[in-house]
Amino acid sequence: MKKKSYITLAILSPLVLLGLWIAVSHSGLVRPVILPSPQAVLSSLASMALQGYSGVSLSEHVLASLTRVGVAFAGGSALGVAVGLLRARSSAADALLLVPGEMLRPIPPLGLIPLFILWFGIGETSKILLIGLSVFLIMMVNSQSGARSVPADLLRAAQTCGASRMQIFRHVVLPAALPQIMTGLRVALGMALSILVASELLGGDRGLGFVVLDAANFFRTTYVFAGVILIGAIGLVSDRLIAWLARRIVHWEGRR
Amino acid sequence: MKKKSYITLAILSPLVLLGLWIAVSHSGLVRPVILPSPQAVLSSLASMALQGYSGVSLSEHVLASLTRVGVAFAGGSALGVAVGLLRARSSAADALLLVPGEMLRPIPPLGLIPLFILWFGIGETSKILLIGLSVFLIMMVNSQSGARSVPADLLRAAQTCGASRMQIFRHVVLPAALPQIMTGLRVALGMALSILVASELLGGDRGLGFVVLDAANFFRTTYVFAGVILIGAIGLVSDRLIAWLARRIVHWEGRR
Amino acid sequence: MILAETPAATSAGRRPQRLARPALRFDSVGLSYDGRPVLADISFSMQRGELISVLGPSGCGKTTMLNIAAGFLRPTSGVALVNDREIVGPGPDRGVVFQSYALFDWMTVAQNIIFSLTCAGRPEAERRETASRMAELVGLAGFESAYPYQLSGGMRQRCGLARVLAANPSVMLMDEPFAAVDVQTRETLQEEILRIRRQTQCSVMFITHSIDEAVFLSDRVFLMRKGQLGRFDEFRIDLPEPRESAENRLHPSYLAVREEIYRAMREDGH
Amino acid sequence: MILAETPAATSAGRRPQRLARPALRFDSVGLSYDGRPVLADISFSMQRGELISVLGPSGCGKTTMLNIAAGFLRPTSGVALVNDREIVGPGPDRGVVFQSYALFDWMTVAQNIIFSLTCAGRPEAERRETASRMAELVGLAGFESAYPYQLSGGMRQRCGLARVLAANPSVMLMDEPFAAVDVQTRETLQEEILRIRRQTQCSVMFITHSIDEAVFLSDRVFLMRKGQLGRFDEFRIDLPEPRESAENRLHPSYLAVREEIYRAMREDGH
Amino acid sequence: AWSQPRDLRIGFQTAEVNVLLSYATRNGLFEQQGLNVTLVPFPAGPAMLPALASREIDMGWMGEFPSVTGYANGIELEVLMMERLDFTNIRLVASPSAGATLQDLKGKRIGATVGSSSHYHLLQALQQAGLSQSDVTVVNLSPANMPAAYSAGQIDAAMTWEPNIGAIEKEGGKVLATTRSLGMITGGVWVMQKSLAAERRETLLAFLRAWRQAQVDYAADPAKVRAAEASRLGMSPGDFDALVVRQSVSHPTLEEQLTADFMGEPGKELDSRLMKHLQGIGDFLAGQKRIEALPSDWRGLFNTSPIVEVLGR
Ligand SMILES: Nc1ncnc2c1ncn2[C@@H]1O[C@H](COP(=O)(O)OP(=O)(O)OP(=O)(O)O)[C@@H](O)[C@H]1O
Ligand SMILES: Nc1ncnc2c1ncn2[C@@H]1O[C@H](COP(=O)(O)OP(=O)(O)OP(=O)(O)O)[C@@H](O)[C@H]1O
Ligand SMILES: NCCS(=O)(=O)O
Ligand SMILES: [Mg+2]
Ligand SMILES: [Mg+2]
Repeated sequence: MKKKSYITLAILSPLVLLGLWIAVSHSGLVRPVILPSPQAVLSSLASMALQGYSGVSLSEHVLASLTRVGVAFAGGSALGVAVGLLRARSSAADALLLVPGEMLRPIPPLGLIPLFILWFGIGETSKILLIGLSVFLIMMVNSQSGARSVPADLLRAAQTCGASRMQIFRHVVLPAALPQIMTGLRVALGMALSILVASELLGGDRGLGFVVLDAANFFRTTYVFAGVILIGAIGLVSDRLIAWLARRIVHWEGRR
Repeated sequence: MKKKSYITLAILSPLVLLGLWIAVSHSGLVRPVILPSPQAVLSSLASMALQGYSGVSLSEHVLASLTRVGVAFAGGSALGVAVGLLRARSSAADALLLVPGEMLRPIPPLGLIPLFILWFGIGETSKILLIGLSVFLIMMVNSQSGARSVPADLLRAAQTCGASRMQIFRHVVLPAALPQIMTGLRVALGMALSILVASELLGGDRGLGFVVLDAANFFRTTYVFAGVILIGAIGLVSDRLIAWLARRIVHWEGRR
Repeated sequence: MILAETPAATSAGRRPQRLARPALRFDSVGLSYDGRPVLADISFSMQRGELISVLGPSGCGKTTMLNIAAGFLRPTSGVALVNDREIVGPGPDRGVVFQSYALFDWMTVAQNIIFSLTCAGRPEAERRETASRMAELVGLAGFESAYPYQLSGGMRQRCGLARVLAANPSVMLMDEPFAAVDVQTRETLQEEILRIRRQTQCSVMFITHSIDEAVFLSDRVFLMRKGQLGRFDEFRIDLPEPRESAENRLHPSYLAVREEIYRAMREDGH
Repeated sequence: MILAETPAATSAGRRPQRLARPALRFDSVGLSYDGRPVLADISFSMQRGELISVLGPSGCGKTTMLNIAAGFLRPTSGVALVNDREIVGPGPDRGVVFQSYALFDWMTVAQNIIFSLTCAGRPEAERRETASRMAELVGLAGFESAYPYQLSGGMRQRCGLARVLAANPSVMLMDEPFAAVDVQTRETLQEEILRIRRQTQCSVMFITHSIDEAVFLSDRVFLMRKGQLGRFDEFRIDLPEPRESAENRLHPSYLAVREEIYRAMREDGH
Repeated sequence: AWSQPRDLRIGFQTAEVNVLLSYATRNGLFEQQGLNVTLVPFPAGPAMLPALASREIDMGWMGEFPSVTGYANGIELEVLMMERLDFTNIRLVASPSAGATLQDLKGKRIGATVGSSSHYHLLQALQQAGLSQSDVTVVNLSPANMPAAYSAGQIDAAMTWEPNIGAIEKEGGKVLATTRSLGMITGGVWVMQKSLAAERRETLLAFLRAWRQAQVDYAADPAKVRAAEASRLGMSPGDFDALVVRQSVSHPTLEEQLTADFMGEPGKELDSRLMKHLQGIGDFLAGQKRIEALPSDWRGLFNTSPIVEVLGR
């Protein structure tokens, strides 16, 4: 399929969904409280863009969320990759981290919120740690699996070239794990954004998560939709960015 | 490292953490409201095991949660793998699903709860769909990336053997994507369990998520811990099960 | 020694021809990787039942040419045809022995060998029979249930060969199929290929670095040259039937062509 | 033709010896994969500066033996030593040319070649100089910045060879290093290896399927047999220095040993 | 962690009606007292307890029900005052098809926020109607999720407070019970860290002075004071006035706090009506096994000394 028709289809598909949404909400089959019309959502979006929400401008909300997610994502993934690769190559490290790591993963962010409030307060620290923890855990699993798939011969080749443990990490294990790491980054980014709302349960008066929660509290469904769509759009753009980077960085993938 | 010393370390590490926990909570440095002692948590766990929680036996809580997660996990991952592989091999399918798929991923389960209530009610359907959706989205990304890493020569070999599109899926793309699919399953299972609590915000009076939420509402920190530890333990056991299966199924990984 | 000729000039093959149309035909084929040309203006045709070997220095474009015939690469210019239809992609009419083996790591040796039969939905009994016959043929008897990563390099290569022989396609494209195989096995398999070719009238394009192998096997040998974008010299070989008889290896005409090719190569070296 | 001998019996090599201790020694080495024995009771030693070729049918255990010498596999019984120290793992004292090439897909040809220099923290200038010298040597000049997946099979193999030559280890273990390379290049590289061996007094264990190659290169040839768990016959070769001179290929003693090995192989075939 | 001495972190509920708080913040009453106030939002009272326990907020506004939960669980908190008294703010609203009396609720699905005042109200209502908890299905929802659940027909009735209960009525729900009809009392209390009164008394007194000013302003010009909260809720003044009327709300003065109807005279707190009410909640919680044990000493729950000091008594 040509690039052009790919893009056409990719643009067409959300437009069709939008059309469906318009049709359904105008048919009168569904009450607006259940499914507000796209126009209503759009006008809430516009009003947010022009007048802000709850006294804070839209750009500030977006910026607050992006900062949180950005810091948590960067920190969480750097640490996750390091620990995951370490676990893959050192069975002592793997054994030590096995039970704490794997028990931590299924623990619900919502269940952690009270604890995070208790331990880290309700400021930025708590929010960033909550998001960062999820990112960390996902990246740990993905990097570890990625590192496990390194062909044995490549490790052997590196050893006969006199590579130290660190050099093997840096030059062999890390690049070989990159395809799975990039996948992990995409999953983790979606996760980070989706935990944003939960994290903004941890107090604060700005951020897209705050907007969604606050609007939900007042049953302002159009604003909930608007906030959710904004989060989705940020996700889409950043996902494409990572996917594009992945294709450039992991240029050798599938080329054999 | 020998298997035996691996197991020793793996058992030792949580014991050390437990020891630390006991030490900290006995040192008086941290107030019990912030970090209850392990003994207190254990006694809550015991009381749940013996008398149940909120009139429902512990086994019923566990069973309710396991059923939800089990159904959602099975359904979500089957669909996610199918769609992910399809997207990897058909650029038309990929283009169509790109925007809706990638916009859906970052959307917070918490933001979806009001909509799920409106659309699917507060019964099992809603809960299972909420968990299943997350599983589906993670599996879609992982399978798609996994399928993208199939060496070109293998696809070519299959085509010259006269394999149909479906046969290529079944015999080449799926197995080649299995390492990343298995990683995805591990991440998705953690995710499914961690969304359990959010899903049980959708009403209901049983399930471990319900226990955690209810206990948090009455500030019964020891029960929150007990519930969270149970979820973590379920996660640990099922993760090890998947990892063990993965090693048996993907026996060829890293063998070259 | 004749320079690459037009398809028409080649069409009078040595072997009795069943069909006038060639099994494989390249018509002014050119190919570039990211703008860097590797092949330019390549034309030839291969008759049904013919076996052509391609010799040439490493990196001169042999695999690239075979990939075009297999339908893995589309020519940047010109056209490639199989049985007079333009090649638009891979198909079961053309079996390929890959230079990289391209075995399915998740299938046993037997499953790899009979993959084309599985795809065609052949009955279990036939598949089992073919698997053991082919494993026997390539010397993998006893390894039917081993996985590729449990095989030595040469065993892997023979597994890839057996997979193509089992599919029994009308055109076989073999990329250095015996590179990792010992002399003894190699000779046996060479004879096997000639026997199969005689029985099934399949056409074979065979890439090798061994002049002996090329001369023993082929009706024609293409000798590619370094940095000539795939231009090749052509050598015809006429040896008595049955071609697979070991005596042919000492036949004067065998020795003469071998010498001729060897000299042409040397010449090229300077 | 002598059966596998004790280390002591081998110690009187043809080449003047600098050190009494052998570069590589196997002492009753045995190896099983999942309980299936592949090698049993293998003993030999290789002197410093010696070049030993290993011939044998596909699947007889050549790569396995080399993997033990490289430290990739631990023997199930017996002991393998390099410079009189037990081999417990891979090390930069032993360079390996892999049958599977084992190139790093994410590094350019130049980066692959100089990987050992990068690891040793050699200065940029030296790395650059080595990269282009080695690329030139193996015929990859102009491809320094290509990635492995942009190379032909033979080019990949030569890249793997260059990586080991650049590391300049005291023991080189080469697993069919010229299998995918054309005759011309092959001969050049054979001569190159002999030259390097003379200059650096490195020891080489060389696996090949070509009797000619084995005889031209080696001080001794080990001929493994099918189903004998790695037992081998040994052939000594004495050819005038400089070994790399092309005339040796026509030397009577070369032709004699070649014939002898060929006959031993045939014998084995029946 | 204390920051500047005049910093004050106040927890409030987003899905509640905070007339005086919104007015005081938006009109600079706290600044006038030299305070630097940070408002920290929470969906309902129970979620505020961890923040109090970890001293992440200095004080918070919540229903009296979760304040007892917190005190009984050993959080070092004190009730500063009963900020608000409302008799019809919390209402049980059912869809017309679900029936007209409490008894009709048998077998129905009722939304409530577990751990909050509405949960307590619901259980009391069932008891009065002669129903047991197992006769109905209690659906735990945050107030904000209730109108959605009701609209979608997922619950037959809801017990919660303004503004969400009003939204359900707008969807056609009919009132079956209120605080008043159940013969209960409820409202909002200001709870605070014990250390606030003990260690940062000036800050606390400044807060009380600002609060007093807000009460005075409200009596003088209700429309002006209400404007701030109406705008936070995105409601017109008219709609908001109607909402306040539906609440039947009053804001006891600081003087009234020191009467037996509220916190009691200093020294006689244990005999006050509010204390008895809270102890009743404690008994209820213990009976429901929601707390392990009753507080051994209720005296620590009230601290009337700051009000005494502000009033200059
Ligand atoms: N990882 C493995 N697991 C199990 N069996 C193996 C493994 N690797 C090799 N073998 C078996 O060991 C035997 C010897 O293999 P090896 O690779 O040493 O042969 P070789 O002499 O190098 O052959 P070739 O010339 O084909 O490369 C073969 O029978 C092979 O099936
Ligand atoms: N995927 C690719 N991208 C870019 N260049 C490529 C690619 N594949 C091959 N080439 C280049 O094309 C040329 C011919 O490669 P090809 O594989 O056809 O050689 P070959 O004749 O088969 O060599 P060999 O005998 O070593 O297998 C080489 O110079 C190689 O670098
Ligand atoms: N309206 C009071 C709400 S709560 O503090 O009891 O949750
Ligand atoms: Mg090639
Ligand atoms: Mg081998």
